[in-house]
Formats: sequence, structure tokens, C-alpha cells
Amino acid sequence: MFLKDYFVTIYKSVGSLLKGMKVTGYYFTHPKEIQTQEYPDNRATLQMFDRFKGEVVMPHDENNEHRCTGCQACEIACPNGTIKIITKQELQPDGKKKKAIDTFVYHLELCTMCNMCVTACPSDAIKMAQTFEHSVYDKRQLKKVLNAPGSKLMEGVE
Amino acid sequence: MALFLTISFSSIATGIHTWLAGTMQNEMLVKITEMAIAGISLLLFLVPLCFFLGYMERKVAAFMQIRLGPNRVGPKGSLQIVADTIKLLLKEGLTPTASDKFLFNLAPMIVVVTSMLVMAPIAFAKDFQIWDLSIGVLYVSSVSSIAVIGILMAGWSSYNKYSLLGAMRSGAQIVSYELSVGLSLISIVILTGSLRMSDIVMSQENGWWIFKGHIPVLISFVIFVIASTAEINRAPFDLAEAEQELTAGFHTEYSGMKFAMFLLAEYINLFVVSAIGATLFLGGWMPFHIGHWEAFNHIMDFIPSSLWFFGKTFAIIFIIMQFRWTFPRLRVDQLLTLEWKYLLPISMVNVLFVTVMAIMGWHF
Amino acid sequence: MAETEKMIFPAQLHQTADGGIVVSKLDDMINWARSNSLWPLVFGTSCCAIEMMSAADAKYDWSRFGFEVARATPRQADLIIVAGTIVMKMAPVLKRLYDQMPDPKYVIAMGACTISGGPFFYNTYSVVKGVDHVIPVDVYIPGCPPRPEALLHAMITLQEKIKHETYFGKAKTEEGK
Amino acid sequence: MTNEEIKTAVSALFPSVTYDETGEFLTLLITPAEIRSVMKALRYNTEFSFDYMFCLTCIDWKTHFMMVYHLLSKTHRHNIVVKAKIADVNKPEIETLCDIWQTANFHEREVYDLFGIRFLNHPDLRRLLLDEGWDGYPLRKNYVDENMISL
Amino acid sequence: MSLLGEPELTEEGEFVINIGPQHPSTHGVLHLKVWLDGETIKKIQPHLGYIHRSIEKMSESLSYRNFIYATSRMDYLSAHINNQACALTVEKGLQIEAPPRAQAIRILMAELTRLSSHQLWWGCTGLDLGAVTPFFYAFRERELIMEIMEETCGARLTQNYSVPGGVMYDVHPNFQNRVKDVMKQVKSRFREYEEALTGNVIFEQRTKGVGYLSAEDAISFGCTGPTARASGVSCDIRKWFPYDGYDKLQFDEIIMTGGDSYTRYMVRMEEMKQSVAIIEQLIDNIPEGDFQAKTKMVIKLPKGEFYQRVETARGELGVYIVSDGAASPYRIKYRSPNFSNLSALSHMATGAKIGDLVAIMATIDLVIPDVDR
Repeated sequence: MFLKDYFVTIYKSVGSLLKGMKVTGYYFTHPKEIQTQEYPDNRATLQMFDRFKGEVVMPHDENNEHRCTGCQACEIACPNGTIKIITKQELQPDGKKKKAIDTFVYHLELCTMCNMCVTACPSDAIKMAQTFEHSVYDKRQLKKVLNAPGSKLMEGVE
Repeated sequence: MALFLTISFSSIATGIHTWLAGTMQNEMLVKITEMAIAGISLLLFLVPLCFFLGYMERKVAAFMQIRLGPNRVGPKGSLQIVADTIKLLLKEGLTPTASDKFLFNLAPMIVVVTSMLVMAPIAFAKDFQIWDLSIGVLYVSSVSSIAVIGILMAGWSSYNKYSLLGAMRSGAQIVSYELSVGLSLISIVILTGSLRMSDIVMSQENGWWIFKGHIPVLISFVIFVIASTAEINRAPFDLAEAEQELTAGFHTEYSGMKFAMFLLAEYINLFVVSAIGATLFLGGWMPFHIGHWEAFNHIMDFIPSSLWFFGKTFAIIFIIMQFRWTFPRLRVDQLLTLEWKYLLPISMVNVLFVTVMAIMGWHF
Repeated sequence: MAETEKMIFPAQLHQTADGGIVVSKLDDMINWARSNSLWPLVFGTSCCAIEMMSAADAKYDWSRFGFEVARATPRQADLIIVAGTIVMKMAPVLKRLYDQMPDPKYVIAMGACTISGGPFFYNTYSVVKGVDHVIPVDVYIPGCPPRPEALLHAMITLQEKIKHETYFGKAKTEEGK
Repeated sequence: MTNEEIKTAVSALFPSVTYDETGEFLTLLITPAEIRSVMKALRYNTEFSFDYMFCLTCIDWKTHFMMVYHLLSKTHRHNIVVKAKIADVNKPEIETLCDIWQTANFHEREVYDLFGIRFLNHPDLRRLLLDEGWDGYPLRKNYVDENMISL
Repeated sequence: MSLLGEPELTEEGEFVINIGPQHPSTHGVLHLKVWLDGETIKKIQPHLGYIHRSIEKMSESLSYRNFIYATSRMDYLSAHINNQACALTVEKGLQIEAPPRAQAIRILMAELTRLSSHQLWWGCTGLDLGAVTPFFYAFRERELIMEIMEETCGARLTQNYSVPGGVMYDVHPNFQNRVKDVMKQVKSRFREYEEALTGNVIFEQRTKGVGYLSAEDAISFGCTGPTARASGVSCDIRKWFPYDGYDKLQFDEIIMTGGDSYTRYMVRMEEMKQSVAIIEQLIDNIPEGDFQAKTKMVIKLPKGEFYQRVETARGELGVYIVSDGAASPYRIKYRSPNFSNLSALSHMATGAKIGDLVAIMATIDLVIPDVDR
């Protein structure tokens, strides 16, 4: 009885081990199953999903105009102070002064890509870009100014 | 190429000897020079071999793990190990302040040297053997067990608790599994009646032992593969370095070149045990012969003997690598249970069967 | 980048009268070896560690670059990928690990937490505001957590940096720094 | 057991306990002095058998500390909250419960670490999350840390 | 590497090793001080706090919309479920309910999260026990789920998808097809998982009878999730206190009574199948309608206390918000499943071997940032 158990144990154990080796052996002999995407070589074809949150950008049109009114809704919505908006008073043609953005500072090094600023923005001035290759040697390069130099508010955006 | 491989290596050796004896009068000097030539050529052979084994291991692992493995350094990633080696050699070699410096530095050398020593009696091809000593099998099993001293030294001298635990595990492991390896080697010795490697190879002229010896030799072979995997500390028996438990086990404190030596030793060991397994059970360089099918045997003879040897060796290496990438690691008590409760009793009974078989002449 | 990526072996073929000989500069050789054999330390504290594991998996497979030999002991590692928040209690341990690594050693700061404290920059009492307060950092990857491809990009960026070093550790050109 | 039944049963044992039913769970307000007797009754009396303490925490109300224990009975499937008010802000102390529920051990250490409440008779009352030498108790409302940057 | 590297022999001849804070098997930065007798563990003392990020203190100064994002970083493998818990707590305070569509999406995402978390756990269990290859098989399927996440939520790990009142945006148009495809693949792989690891004799020996936890101890230690369910304790919040419409779904609470590592392993394996079942029930029946209820720009909870529990991949997560009527919580406490599960570790591992400690930690499935918060 003892001997029978002994050999049954051995038989079952060897069987289970061979089963495991069958799995690895199957993949070894089936190179079609290889999942690897070769990253730096597939950059041309690598497409992020359109909702992928890579970084916050402020789209400018061909006249170098953006849609940011400087309302600071995004700055308030941001949970960890990633966005700093410095505003200035701009003289309108009719003589009134109006708030406008001077610099839209975006700290990529702090950003957690939570999308709260984009949902908070009333004028769709900012959106999430699908870029992800942000590696730098110097941390200071991660502090970005999103409004292009000389850009101004698009007509009709309040 | 094939012509080069088939020409007798013994004639080359004889040629060198005659030439040396002619130029140098002193017999001692000749011997020393010959030893140096043998050593250097062994090294020249081992380093590329280890590069290849390292590359092979990574590729085998990668394909089993449905990925590509190294493919960016050199053609198909073949220079990956070269880069790793150059980097390791140029890395700062740290010796911990609290360690026993002499033993700490000696340990990797002992490990490498013992694993290289075992290469001596291996027949790489027809008539190509560094030292065909009359007690080949005994030599192999005794010298290979010296490696454990190196590992114990490494673990003890590192002054690190993980290293110590790893070394102690390794000690228990190698000492136990030595028995099974020995017993499975004995079964072939019984069948052959000789400890000499060349005799063992020649005895398989009309068929390898694994076919001639029926089930008992097959069992010996399986036990040999399992036990030798354990003896060279490879997964699933890599308790001495058990990364998840002991970070890196006995070589936790080793860096740079000294660590590279452990890696080198690991691959040499892998090759050596596979080569011995191939020699004893699969006929070494002996081509695949079936009884008296002369025509078939002649065709097989056309394949160079070194290819036969390396083919068989790498088949065993592949199996051992597949073990590594398939199985979970054993626990230390289970490791000893496996040896003392399963492998050892089975191999003892098996030796009995082999002996009966040899006496009765039931093998082919 | 494209040019150096293609470099198979840092050797130059110089034509001489009787055929070609291979000449290679020692620095190039060393940097080639070092940059292609970056063994990372198994070091991850939080979310970014999962993306680091993803970079090792079959889809991204950093073993293509030879990075897959992740070492558990700092003695054998070349690179720390600081993946995750470093807090005050962990900072001395990280420093110690860094000190235990043999030279040359490199550091990648992965993720917003590591670069600057990220989500935990404001109103926290225990988070180190940037791992560069503790150990020198070579490459920063923003993101929370960065994609595995971003980590691979950072590794390639680090390789670029290494390729511009001299044996004694100084950058050869301006762009390497 | 419904909340009403628990109330009657607890009142029969401990007349001094007051109740608060504004929240999701029935809340028992007790004094730190009687915490062990109340908790032992809640844990071991078969009619209550609150065998599972799923939350233990503390609230700093500036004038006092409020220990909050959330209890659940796996057999009767009822929840209650027990609150003990610690009036002494300078030297807050309360008896430990870690022999009644083993989970209290770590939770009490955490509360000690972050609020500075001493748990009397706790077997291993050390800081759990912060360094041994940490100055102050960060979750207290009056905690000041000059390294902390406010948004 | 250990923090205190020097060999340390106490007077009784004990051998003390420090596992962690950085160690391959601790899944993060946990420091375990282990007293050994040979290979046998005599005593374990966990030291926490190496990733204590003061999320509770930080949340006290954030608004009710904003504090949620930090919880993704607590139990990052159940990031969506953490967000859901916080959103539900705020909804409880506001006395609103997410629209049915949002609830269904949340459940789908939660179960996908649970599935991906268990897959990662399966791979890491193999890795911890020395089998490297399962890790890659597990991640193959996990990556598919990550793609679903990315397509709809825009992030792989820390989605920040649940907001008070519903979800941030509607699911991607491609969502249903993709989920169905992935579920088909995931289901077909379960058999392979079993062949590769479950049935393996070495694996069985490593886990069977290791790290026993009785039902009484599990309750007393406050263990929840698969850790407690393997000891025969019914504790699935989805069944006990259903939220977001889990009561309308058909699924089983997996309860086994072995109490050892192998049972914990099996519970998780079965839970993966249950998650697939839930997803398949729901994927074709996502109700039409809004994906977000109307909430005010600045959320203010009424004065009071709100407690919400959900079932994460590791057990019961409780969010306890004390509000004084202001725009940010007065006190917030996360009752994390890992914290309680970890407290049982020393009880389970005493008397085991070092190798067992790894198996026990792997099958409790610790996520250390959730312990430390």
C-alpha cells in the first residue's frame, strides 16, 4: 500500500511537471505567439488611443491664437498645483481693460494626467496630447509655457 | 570545414609534441609548454562557449516567454553577452570592509577553476580529449564536488546574512545530490566495466546506453539530469541564490569581475554536466548507430564526431534550461526530501537492476 | 539617435594597403558595452513599479536592449530606476542602496512622484520633493505613471548619455550632458 | 438585531451610554473609562457578537479627540459605531482593545503614530508609519511642519 | 538588500535578518525583521511606513472632487475601485445616485480592474516562487485589459475615471466589442494558467498547508477579500452591502475553507472566472442614459459622517469621511484591506520556513502603498 502511494505520487508529479514543460515547449516552438512590439522601431506606426493622456497642451490655430481666457478654472480644478496662470490686464480697443493670460505655466513634472483641468475648462482651450516621450536630462525642461509667444485670444471666445 | 573536423585530433597533438620535443631538449619544459597550450586553448574555447550559452539562455527564455529577447546589440543580439562581459570587467569591484578579504577574493576563483578542471576528461570529438585518465568518471564526480567549498567560502566571507544562508543551503544541497549523481554514473560504469571516458564512449559503438540499457538506464539518465541540475545550483534548485528569498544568495556582495566569474562558472558547469550526461548516456561523440545496419551506420559516420558531441550536449542543456524557465523553486526541506526520499532510494534500487542486467547480459 | 542605434559594434574599418583592419577607440568600446548592458536594480515603491514590470513583459520586452537582467542586489546593478514615491523614511535607504552600487552607476527618475513629489508635492508632511534631493539623477521621465514605452525611451536616452562619456566619467560633448 | 433592539440591550447593561442615530450607523457614545467593559460585552455577548472590527480611527476636533470604532457582527449582520470622547488634549489616553480584536493592534499603533493617543496596556506601542524620532503627530489639526508646502 | 546588513546574533543564538525595505519578494517597500532558527521563522515584526505618503492629511485640504485622484495611488492595482469608493462616499453624502449607465460602466471597469489585478498577482506569485514564465503569460492578457482601460479612460493604471455623480466621460464606442474579444481570449487562457502553475507539483508543495489562517483569526485580524474567503469567512462586500447595482447581477462569492496559501490561490483563480462572468452579463446590457449625474461645481457635503465600503481586488476598502460642512473633508480615513491583511502576516508565518514567507506574502497579495497610504 505504501509502495503504491509512493509510485502514484511519483507518477502524478512527473505528469504535472511534464504538463508545465508542454506549455513552455509549445511557446518555444511557436514563434507566432510572440507578443513583442519593438518600440523604437515601430515609432512610425505606434498610435496612442485618442483619449490617451500624455500631457496638457494648448492648441493654437494658424493665426497663433488660442482659446484661453485666463479664467483660472483649470488652476482651481487641478488637485496638485500643476497649472499656474499669470494674467495681465489688456487694453481693449474700446478702452476697457480685460483680463488675459500672460503665461500659462504647466509643470509636467508634477502632472498626474487626471484630466480635471480639461473637464473644468469652459472654453476648450486645453486638451490632452497623446505624446509620451518626455524624457529629459534636466528637470527644469519639464516646466513648460503652454501659450506660444505672441499668441492672443481667439475672437469670440469668452 | 567538415574535413577539418573529421581529421584526427590526436595527430595534431602528436605533431605538436614531436615539434616541441624537437625544439626543446628538456622533457619537463615540454610538458609544461604542452600544459600551457592545453590550458590556453581550453580558455579560448570556454569564453566563446559561455558567451554562446548566455545568449542561448536568454533567447530560450525569451521564446518560452513569448517575447523576442536580446536583438539590438549586434546581429540578432548576439553581442549582448559580449557587452555584458566587458561592462562587468570594467565595473568597480567592491570588497566589503567587514568581509574576510582573502577568502572573499579566492572564492570565485575556486569556483571557476574547479568547474574548468572537470573539463579535462571530456571527449569533445573522436580522439580529442585533454586527459584520458583511467579513473575519468571518479575524477569528474570528485572534482565537481569541490565547487561547494568555493560557494561556502563566498557565503561565509561576505559577512552578509543572506550570503551565509545561501551558502549553507548550497552546502546541504550539493552534498546530498552528489550521491544521486554518483549512483547514476555508477550504473553506466557497471555496464561498461571501465571508468575511462574513452572506453565508455567506445562501448556505445553499437548503440547508446540509453537505448541499450532498457528502462534502468533511462531512469538513471532522468535521475542524472535532475540531480546534476541541482548540483550546479540551477533553477528549480537555485536555492543558494534564490532571488525572491535571499536577494542573490551567496553572491549577494559580489560585483564586477568577481561576479562575472560566478556567472562564467555557472555556464561552464552547465556545459560540463551536460557533456558528461551526453558522454555517458548518449554516446559522447559516437554517431547514432543501430546494431548491424552497416549502411545506416556509415551514413551516420559522415557527420563529424564533434557535431554529434555538441548536438547531444546542447540537447541536454536545452532541457536543463527549460527546467529553469518552467518550474517554481523548491523549498529547502522539499529539496532534501526529493533527494533522500525519492532520488536516492530509486537510484539505489536502480543500480541493483543495472547490476543484474549487466551480469545476465540482458542489455544489447 | 538613429545613427548610434545602428552601430552594431564600436569598431571602425580602416583601409590599409593589405586589406582592412579593425580599429576601435577604447572609450567607444567601453561606452558601447556599458550602454548596452544596463542591469537595473529591482527597485520599485509604488505604481510606477507596475509599469516597470510591464516594460519587462512580453509586449514591451526591455530584454531586447539587454536590460532584463534585473538584479536584486545593488552590488551587481548598474542602474536604479526609482519607480515610485520616495518618502522621508525611505530616503536614507535609497541613498544607502545607491552607495552600495559599484561605479559607474546611473539613476532614472520615473514618474511624477520621483521627479518632484508629483501628486504629493503639496500639503504632505512625509514625501521627499524630488529624488534628486537624495541621489543624483541622470534621466527624468514625467508621467503618472509613464507608459512602458516612455520608460524604454528614457533608457535609450540614458544610453545616449552614456555614449558621450569618457572613461573617467566626464561627458565628451555638450550634448551628452 | 435592529438598532432599537441593540439600544435596549446595551442600555440594560450600561445605562450611561448615549446614542446618536443621525448617521448611517447606530452610534454609541461612551466615556473612555468604560470602553473595555462595553467593548467586551459587545464582542462576547452572544446577542451582539460584534466579532469584526472593520475600522478604528480617531478624529481631532481641536477641543477633544474622538475615538471611533466601527463594528460588524458576522453572525447577526448588524453594524454599530462606538465613539469614545477623550477630553484631555494634552495627554490623551485610552485603554487598548487589541486583546479583544487582534486587528486593533496595528490600528491603534497607527492612531498613536498619527494622533499621539496613548493606548494603555498596548503590548507594542511604537510608531508604525513614521520614524521613531518624528516630531509631533501629523494628523492633529494643530500640527505644523515647516517643510510642508501648502497649495 | 537589507537595511541593517551586519550579521546580528542575539544572546539566545537567534539569527535576525531584515527582509526589506527593498527586497524582491516584498512587493514594494515593506521591512520585515525576521528572527530565524536555521531556516525556520521564530518571529516576524513588520515595519511599515516606507511609502507613507500622508494621503489622509493631504485629502483634508483638497476639495471633494480633487481628493479622489490620490486614492488611485493607494492600491494602484485596484485604482478604479478606489476611485469608485470615494465617488460613492461623496454621492452618499450628497444623497444622489449615479445614473444606471454610470453604475454599469463602473461595475464593468471595476471587474476589469479586479481581473487585471488578479492576473498580475498570478504572474507575481509564480515569480515569487521562482517560476518566471507565468509572469509573461499573465501580462499578455493583462495588457489587453490595459488597452481597454486606455481606450476608454485614457490611462493604463491610474485612470481617475469615477467622479462624484458618475464617470468622467462615456465609454469609447469601441468598448463593447473590445471587451467581448478580450473576454473570449482571457477565458481561453485559464486552462493554460492551470497547466503552467496550478497543477505543478512543486507549486502545490510550496503552498499547500503553508501559512494557515483560521476563520476566527481571519475575522479577528480584520482580514478581508480572498485572504479571508480562503479561510471560510464570507466577506464579499458586493454580496453583503451591494453598491452600484451589484445586487442585480448573478455571481458567486467564492468561499473555500482550506485557510492555507494554496486555498488563497485557488480563491483568486476562481474569482477571475467570476469577474469574467459579471462582465459578460453586463457588457450587452449597459443601460442607455446619462453617464454622470448633475452635481454642483463646488461640492459641499452636509455636516456628518459617511462611511462607504467596496470590495477591491484585495478586500474591503472603507472610506470614512467626516464632514464639517466645508468644501473639503474634515477628516478622511481609508480603511485599507492590505493594512489588516498584513497584520495577520506575522501570525501566519511564524513557524514557517523563509521560502514559505515568500509564498504567504505572495498569496496575501500585498500592495504596500495601500498599507501605508
